[in-house]
Amino acid sequence: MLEHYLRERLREKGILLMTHIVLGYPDFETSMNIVASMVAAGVDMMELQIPFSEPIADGPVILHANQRSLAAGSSVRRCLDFGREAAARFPIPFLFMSYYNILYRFGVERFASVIKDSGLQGTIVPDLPPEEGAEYMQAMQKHGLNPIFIFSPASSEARLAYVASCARGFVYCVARKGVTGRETRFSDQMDAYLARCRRATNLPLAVGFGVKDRRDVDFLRGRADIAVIGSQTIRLVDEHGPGAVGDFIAGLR
Amino acid sequence: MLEHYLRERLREKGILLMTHIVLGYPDFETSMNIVASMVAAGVDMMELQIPFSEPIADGPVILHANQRSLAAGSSVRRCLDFGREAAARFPIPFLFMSYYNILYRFGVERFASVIKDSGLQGTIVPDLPPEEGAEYMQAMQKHGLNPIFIFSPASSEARLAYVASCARGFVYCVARKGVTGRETRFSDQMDAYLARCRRATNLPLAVGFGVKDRRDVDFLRGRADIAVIGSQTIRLVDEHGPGAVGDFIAGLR
Amino acid sequence: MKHRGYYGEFGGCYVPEILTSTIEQLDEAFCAARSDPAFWAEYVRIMGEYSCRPTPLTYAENLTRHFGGARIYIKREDLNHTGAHKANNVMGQGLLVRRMGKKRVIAETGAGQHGVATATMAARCGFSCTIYMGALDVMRQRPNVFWMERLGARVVAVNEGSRILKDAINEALRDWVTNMDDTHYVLGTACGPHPFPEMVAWFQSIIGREAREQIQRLTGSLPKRIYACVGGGSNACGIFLPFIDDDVELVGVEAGGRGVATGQHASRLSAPGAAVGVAQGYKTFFLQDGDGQMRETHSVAAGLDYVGVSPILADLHRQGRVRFESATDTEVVQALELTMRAEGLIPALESSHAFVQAFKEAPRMSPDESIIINQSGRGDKDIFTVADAFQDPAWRDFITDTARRYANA
Amino acid sequence: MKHRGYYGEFGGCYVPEILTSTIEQLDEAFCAARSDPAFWAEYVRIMGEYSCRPTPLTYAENLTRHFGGARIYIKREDLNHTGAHKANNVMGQGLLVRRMGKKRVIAETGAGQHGVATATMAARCGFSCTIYMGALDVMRQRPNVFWMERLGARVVAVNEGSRILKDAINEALRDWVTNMDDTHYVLGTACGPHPFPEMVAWFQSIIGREAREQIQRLTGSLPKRIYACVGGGSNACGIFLPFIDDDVELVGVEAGGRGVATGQHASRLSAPGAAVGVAQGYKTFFLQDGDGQMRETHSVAAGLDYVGVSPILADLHRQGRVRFESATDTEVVQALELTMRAEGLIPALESSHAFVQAFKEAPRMSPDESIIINQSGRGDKDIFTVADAFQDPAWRDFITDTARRYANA
Ligand SMILES: Cc1ncc(COP(=O)(O)O)c(C=O)c1O
Ligand SMILES: Cc1ncc(COP(=O)(O)O)c(C=O)c1O
Repeated sequence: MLEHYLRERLREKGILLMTHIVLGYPDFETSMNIVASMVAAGVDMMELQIPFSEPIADGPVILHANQRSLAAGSSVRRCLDFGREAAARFPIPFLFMSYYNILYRFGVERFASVIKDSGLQGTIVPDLPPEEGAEYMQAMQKHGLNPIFIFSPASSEARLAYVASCARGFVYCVARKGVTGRETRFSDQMDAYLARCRRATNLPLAVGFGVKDRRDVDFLRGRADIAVIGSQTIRLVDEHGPGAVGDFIAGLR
Repeated sequence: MLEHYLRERLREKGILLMTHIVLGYPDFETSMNIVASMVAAGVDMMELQIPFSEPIADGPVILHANQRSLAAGSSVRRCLDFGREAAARFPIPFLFMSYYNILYRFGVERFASVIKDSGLQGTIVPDLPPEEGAEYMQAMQKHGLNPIFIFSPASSEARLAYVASCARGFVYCVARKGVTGRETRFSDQMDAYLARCRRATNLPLAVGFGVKDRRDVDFLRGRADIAVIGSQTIRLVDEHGPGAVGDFIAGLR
Repeated sequence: MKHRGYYGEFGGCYVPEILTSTIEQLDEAFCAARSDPAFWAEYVRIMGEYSCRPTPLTYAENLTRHFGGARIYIKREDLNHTGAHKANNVMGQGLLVRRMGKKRVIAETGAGQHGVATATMAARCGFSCTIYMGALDVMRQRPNVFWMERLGARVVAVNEGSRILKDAINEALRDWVTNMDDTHYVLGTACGPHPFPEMVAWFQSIIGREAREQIQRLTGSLPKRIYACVGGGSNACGIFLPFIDDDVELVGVEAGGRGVATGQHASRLSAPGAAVGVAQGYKTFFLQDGDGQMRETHSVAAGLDYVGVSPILADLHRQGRVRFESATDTEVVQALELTMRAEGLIPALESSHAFVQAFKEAPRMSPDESIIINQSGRGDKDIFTVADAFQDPAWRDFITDTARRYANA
Repeated sequence: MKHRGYYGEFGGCYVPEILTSTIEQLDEAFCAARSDPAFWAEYVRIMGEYSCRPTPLTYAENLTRHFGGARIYIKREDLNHTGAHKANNVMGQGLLVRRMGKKRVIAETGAGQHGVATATMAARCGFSCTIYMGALDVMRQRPNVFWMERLGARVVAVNEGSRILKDAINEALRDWVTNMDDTHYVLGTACGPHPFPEMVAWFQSIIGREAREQIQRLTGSLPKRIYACVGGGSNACGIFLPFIDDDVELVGVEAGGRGVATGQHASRLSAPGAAVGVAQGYKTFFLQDGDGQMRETHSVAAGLDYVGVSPILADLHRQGRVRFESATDTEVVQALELTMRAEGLIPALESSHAFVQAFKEAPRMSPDESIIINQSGRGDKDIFTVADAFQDPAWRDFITDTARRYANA
């Protein structure tokens, strides 16, 4: 079980790292190399984004990666195969991340069944609030998968409690308003927010949106359980090639 | 008296010729040469047009002559001087033709006084119907000048009678609708119109608008008293120079 | 014709003899229509069902706050079908044309608004239509030319004279004297020979009649002042005349162009350059030289770029009943900019002249007083002129790219 | 939120968690406004005083005669301030923004009409304003971009995705999730997450409420059919919904583009290419591939060039209550041409889609029956597109000369 795995790992490390890549960007072979480097550098968990043409929650970096991957011809089928292969080759948990339409078109139940069968642990669907997710949650539950839900700084206590009641595995706390990839100020305000998150659930807390270097990770240590590195690794690959990823990850903690 | 002069001349010739020039087009010297050739060729009377910037009753040929004359700097004063010189040099009657604003700005009474003094016989003002012409008619009468009014094919019998009652010297019958310079069909219809004009007044009748060659003049012989040649001589000067005017006029009758 | 349309010493009917009977027929049709209450009712109905009359009187809350003086109300002639008050006159004359049984209409146009309105009326009424437009105006109001042609009108660019509004009027008159049997000349402003000034002012008086009722409903009283731009004078007559017997100050704003001192303007009543004269069929103040030749005029607004002015207004000027002011091109663009940003309204460059003067005076008035500005039209048509005035680089790039695309096509 | 805005299986509220409270606040403000009769009265008053509501219902006598069938009536949303029905929605949301105390608005726009309307509302209400517009639409609707900027809005050309309407919506959503505290997203059509479809349709229902009263007053009975073009579906919802319980056939017309067989179109309900999906915050029929990726769409009308469609209409489609048809680019230009010449009306290219289908059906109907076409906007904004469609040589010359003048300046 994902939650159990995370707690075990947390006992060894002060904070865990989850990284994010867009499948098929710049191509599937490179994607697999990046996964390999990340795992080798000690990443604890990975989000594999199945590209979507309308990624409303993503900022320019991930948005372009989505578009480039699609333009290069990546398909949902190819992404699922990639997930299966990654889960088979590497010893860390993998999650799919995508927008709801990808699951919906594929068939939500079928999607859950396929990823379970492929050895993945769950999914993050940023445009699917729990209210709209009855079918999704049922399918995830049936297949023993983790529907990762999201806390936001704008959520009321009641809302945090409601989202927490639907969450499994861990909760993804977005660090701030806005889309992925922009700067985040990890400050006192964040402290109060994370304390509210902590009060709302016993599940491990992942924090994402704008985490980009060791200082950010250090800030999160003790306040959250998982630091999520998204756009920053894509930028790194864009600028310095996939080879740079290993050192970067290794230096974060 | 103009009417008397015309009747005298008519006794000798079957039909009289009146020609029209735009003063200062292409320049005043040429204008005077054209007058000389016309008189030499036997023209019986001449209209000297003082150019105006808004000649609404004139078609393209005369319109452009107006504009070019003004552009070359001709003034009302210069035109009046020209009339004085022409009247002094040549033994035929001269009329000024212009639009009412020229007279109005100059002062109608003063205008009449000046042209009388210069030896001209009257004026044609195509945008001044008798209803608007009280001051004008009074000034003309005072100075023994002829206000030439206009009959049109659209005028009712009552209208012809009213216009006739204001007319002195002769009446100018426009041959058709439209502005100067376009083709006119001298046909049976014209016959009826001229007969109506004849019934409306005892004054000599001049016919203008579109008279351009001997055939047209022949048609008018017996039906009217004066054939008016306007745009056609300007065209001739434009195409063949002022020298061509004499032969053209001589060949009309 | 019982009377010849004099307003004091101004007006009259100075037309070539050939037009006499046509004008008489028009005058008769007009008089009959005016004395028939059913005609006005039919006119109001059509303006309600085809255009959107009554047009609103909009309270300009932000401008009022900005200037901190009089309460500013804007009469929204820009909302008329085809985008200006010109629609009123044109639909009214269209009804008369039907009564007279004619089948063809002609018109002059400066800003192109009257041309578009006439072409529209002709399409709707099934008349054939020719529009005369100075070649210079064809250039500066190209979008309107495009729509006139699409509406089925023939647009003739007039290359005579100064190639602007007055020259278009001359050409239209030349057409009319040729084709008056089946053709009506839809004159676009309260100028020209009688009965045009009276007739156009009558149709346009729908503006003032509405505004009078609206301002009383909204404020409980009459306005202190009313501002209207003055080209030929039709929108000004339209909003002024229904207030003529009231204690309301009426302010006409003419085109000050590059400044009246430069001579490049079209201010006939608010500046000393003009003199009484007779042209284009009527007597009024014209910008002319000592010989009586018409002068060149200039305005950023094609629709105000005219040498003459309504004889009705010339008379009201002489009586002191209407005050005349002028606004320069530069002031006009500034007033337009402010009005867009403050109220989300885009007055035509013509109309913006009225805004300039109102903006000068409003601050010195009391918040208890209200004023009305007549927004005679909308500024969409002016996009090429306004883009140039703002020196908009994106617009230039767009035009350049479009031209390149055409070149490669 | 009591309910999440489902119409049958369509609609919902699929937004990132960060927006949840913002949307809840909006929903509350909307519900409060809707249950407060004073709010609607205030809305109607503003639309009467700032725009020109009620807009007329014009009897198209010439088109009726031309087709010899049903009596054709045209609802004149083109006469709204800013030139389209978009003004209704925007002024309504502006009132809500005031209630919520926000100071900034953002919007997407396709044809630019919604952008101009929003920029106008923002100027009038004193909000700061950013408009997102696909880079392709920025090119084809340049005049509207120009006016948005002059009205004080920042226009952001979106170079993502297909660079059209849907991409502008994505960018607007990205802005919103960043700035929702002080910013309201003025969605321009009856799409997007709940409560937008319901709210936009409610504001736009002013069209149908007026039309229902007008047609009964003019003809004594209800129309047989009503035609509206369908981009996102707001003008269609606006005119259809007040007739939903009546025996009136409702016909939505989508963009057929180069023909639905070519794949280059935006027909989501009238052609088999679309499937149910979830994007841009709601569930409806989208033009998408088997994986759920949105397809490229095409229409000569920027405002119809959209992958999704109102969930309200998707449901009415499934119920069989509204019939959907499509019109090709070519048919649209022909219908536009005919309408200009016959009635002097210039429908927007979007609106012309509704005319196409009405023209196909009117001849087969009886003169006892009447139909209403919703003329959602005016075509002035389309001058560059229409000039190209007509291959107008004078327009090309004019653009080329203007470009040359810019080059030499
Ligand atoms: C919008 C607008 N306002 C004003 C005018 C000036 O005409 P008038 O003085 O007759 O109202 C025009 C003329 O074209 C116009 O288009
Ligand atoms: C004039 C006009 N009509 C129709 C539409 C399509 O939108 P909707 O389907 O929401 O009415 C637009 C969109 O921009 C438009 O500008």
